[in-house]
Amino acid sequence: MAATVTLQVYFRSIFFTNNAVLRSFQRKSWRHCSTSVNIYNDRDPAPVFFSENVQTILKKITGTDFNKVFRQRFDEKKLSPPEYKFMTDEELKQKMKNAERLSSKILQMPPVLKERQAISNILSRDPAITGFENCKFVFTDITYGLPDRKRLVVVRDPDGTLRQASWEEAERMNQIYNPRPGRKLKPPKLFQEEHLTNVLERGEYEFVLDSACAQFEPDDPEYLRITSVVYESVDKKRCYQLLHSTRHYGPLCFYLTWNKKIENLLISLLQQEKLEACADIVRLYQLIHTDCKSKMINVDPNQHLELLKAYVEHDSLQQQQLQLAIQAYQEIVRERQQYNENVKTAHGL
Amino acid sequence: MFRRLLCTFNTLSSHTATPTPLLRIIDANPVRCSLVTSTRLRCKASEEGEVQEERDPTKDRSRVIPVETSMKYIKSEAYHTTYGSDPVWKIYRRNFKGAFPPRKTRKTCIRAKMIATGNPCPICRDEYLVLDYRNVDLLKQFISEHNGAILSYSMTNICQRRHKELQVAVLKARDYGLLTYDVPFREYEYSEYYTPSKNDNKLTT
Amino acid sequence: MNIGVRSNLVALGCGARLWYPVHEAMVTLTGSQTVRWIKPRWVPVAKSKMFRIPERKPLPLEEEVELRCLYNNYYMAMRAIRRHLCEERLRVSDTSELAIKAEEEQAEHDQLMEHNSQENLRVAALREARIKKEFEADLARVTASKEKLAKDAEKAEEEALRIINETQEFVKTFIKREDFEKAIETALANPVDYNFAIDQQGNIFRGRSTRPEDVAEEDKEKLLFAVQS
Amino acid sequence: MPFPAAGGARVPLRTAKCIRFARHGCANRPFYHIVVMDKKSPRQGHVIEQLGTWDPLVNAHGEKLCSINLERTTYWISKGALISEGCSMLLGLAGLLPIHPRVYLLAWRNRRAAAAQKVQEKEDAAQVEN
Repeated sequence: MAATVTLQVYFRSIFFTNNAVLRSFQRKSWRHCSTSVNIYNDRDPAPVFFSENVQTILKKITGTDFNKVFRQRFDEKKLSPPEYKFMTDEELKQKMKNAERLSSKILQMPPVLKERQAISNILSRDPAITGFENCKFVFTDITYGLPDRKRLVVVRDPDGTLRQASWEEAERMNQIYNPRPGRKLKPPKLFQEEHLTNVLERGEYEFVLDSACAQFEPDDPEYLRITSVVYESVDKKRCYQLLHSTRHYGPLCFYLTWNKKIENLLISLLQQEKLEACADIVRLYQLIHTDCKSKMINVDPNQHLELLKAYVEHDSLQQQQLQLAIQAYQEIVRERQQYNENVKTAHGL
Repeated sequence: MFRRLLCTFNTLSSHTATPTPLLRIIDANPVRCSLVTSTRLRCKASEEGEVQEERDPTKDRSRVIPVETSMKYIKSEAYHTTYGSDPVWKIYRRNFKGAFPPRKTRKTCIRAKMIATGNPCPICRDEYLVLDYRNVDLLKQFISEHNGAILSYSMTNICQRRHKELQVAVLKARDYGLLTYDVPFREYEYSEYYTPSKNDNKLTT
Repeated sequence: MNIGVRSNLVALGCGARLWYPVHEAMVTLTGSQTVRWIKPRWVPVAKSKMFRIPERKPLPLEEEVELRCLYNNYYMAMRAIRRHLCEERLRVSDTSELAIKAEEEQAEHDQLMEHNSQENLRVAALREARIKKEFEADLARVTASKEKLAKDAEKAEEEALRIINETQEFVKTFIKREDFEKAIETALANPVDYNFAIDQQGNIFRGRSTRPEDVAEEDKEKLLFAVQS
Repeated sequence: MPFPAAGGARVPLRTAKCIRFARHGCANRPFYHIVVMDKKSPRQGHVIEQLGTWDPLVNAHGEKLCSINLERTTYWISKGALISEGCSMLLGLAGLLPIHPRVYLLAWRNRRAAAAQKVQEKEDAAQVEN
């Protein structure tokens, strides 16, 4: 055991030297762009996001690190003493299956949708009742068993027109008559500009995304703005690891691939030597942008590096960095193999 | 009946705009209060002047300490020497009669801008500890690190008024995002947001 | 403030207190605070107000006509709506998913009942078989016990007979009262000597005074275990 | 059968039932429950079922909030429950029923009063000038 540890340390030292070289090169081309906010308004992402193979890729990329998924939650719930049990193999297998199922429930990805259209559906006009009341009447249908989005909310304006309530009003009424935990009537100040920036500086990405999920509907323009700001700052700071094996990693990758910004993501994955994940992201890229050139060249899917190279030549926008990263990666692999051979020869095998 | 007479006399006198009422009802017993003579009142008014200076500075809490100084204080050396790395409420011994402490702590330690008790609660005793949503380091000491809940006053022994202030401050801090916690998990029902129509699947395979 | 309103003078210090409780008025020396008169519920209607009917405010004519027309339309619409909703409810009630669910439950209920009855039959058959078996077992047991009893009785009888015979023989040896003396004399005549001795070889020498040499070789009694070993 | 917000009162078959307001809230702060109950029972009597709520006071967004359980309301209307005037005005505004004539009347009167008010102001302004 000790031997392997020392080996790892040794590798890491080589590893860092290249890394440092690479990173210094990047800093020069650091774009000080303000976090540009682009919401999915050109093409509807929902069918793409919910399609079968995109979902499988995203789930595979998210990865299930049980320590992170089942970590201690700070939700003021009473703690229960840990339970230690002797288990047979079947029981253990059963428990692992349950944990698997529970983690897939916890890692359920928030849906990625287009911005919602405003509702302008007039039900009836009665100009004769203008003057009866100088305020609006909001009627909510509280029939049991209706999901929040399908609940009928109707507004009678002072000028007598009866119209269907807008999304904001409907959400407010739902919160009044059917409050959902974690949601507030007024959106928390966290989402205002200055507070959002200093929370993001502290790196509380998952907290911001979770509270955005709890507070807003997934197709709320406010929600889309906040999530894109968070994804941009994650991309800028390259700390994808924070969101890894949380429910937001899938939408993050989807957002980056949708807006063709996966260079940094690919580089950081390459540095962590997660070739499989890089290949998945490139495949995701090809699924989303069906018109991309690298799709034409038929590269056999399980050769990850070739797939990556194909992507780099054809579609990538910042090719030098990616090529550099690939070379660094290949160097490291070659050195490691070379090192192994030396060790083997040293041991006289 | 007699009591009413006195009570009206009191309100009448207040009309004539003397700063302190000439006659004050001291106790409910009608007989004794009639003995209150004006001489006693006169000396009371004169005393008012000196009492002002005698206020004990350590117990005086009339000054309003801004939050910034409190935050600076918490990072300062003085704070570190007094409390070390322990939370503020650690070294405090609550005194109560009998073996079991009363369920609730006292209502407040500060009455009329003065510390009104010999053993003020951990926050009231230190003038520069201000409970405010920006003062995150202080708030963090009152939050359990196991499940993020606010520690109850039975553990931190702070008075009820301070506990209420603490709760308000923590909620505001969470609202502003200064204190992070785990938001309740939101389960999505995908069918509500997207109904996969047949032709969509063909598009993306 | 019109004088008509009967003000509830709560003057200071005057003895006339009202016999019914009224709102506690804020009392100031300078004047009396008048309180609006509220007739308590339990006070009966005043005589002057007994037969008072509030007269209706006359509506302007065209407004009245308009209103009557509106109300007619409204009531007609309401009747139509009620009938429509009633039909809707009836129509829906037998096709609504409630009804379907009720039917399903009913069907399931019948199926369960039917299954239940079959189960009962099967169990009944099993029970019959079991009872028959038990009955036969009982019969066998009873006959066996009867035989055993009979055997026991015979045995007891034989036993009794045997005992009787024995006692009869034994009785014969009894000494009757009349030949009592004779018996005594015979007893005196030939005394029985129960003493005996044994020697290492296991020979028994009866009689208190017999000596081993007196007894001839052949009629020596031997002890049981001596014979065996 | 979705669980109705049953009030628990016995549902007598033959008596007339009424959909009306039951005043909750406190003094100077009315808050009404739209409720089905026996017509003769007192206003705060034992409720057969609650169909919704109505808050007469305007909130910060300049709205009066009202919630109605449409399914149960239509059920009770079809069962022949009477509707009080206030409720029918409210349901009229909600669009479930036609607009109640009293709404038209009040609107009309308010408009006339407003017009008279305007004329009055114009005259005062004129007087003030000369």
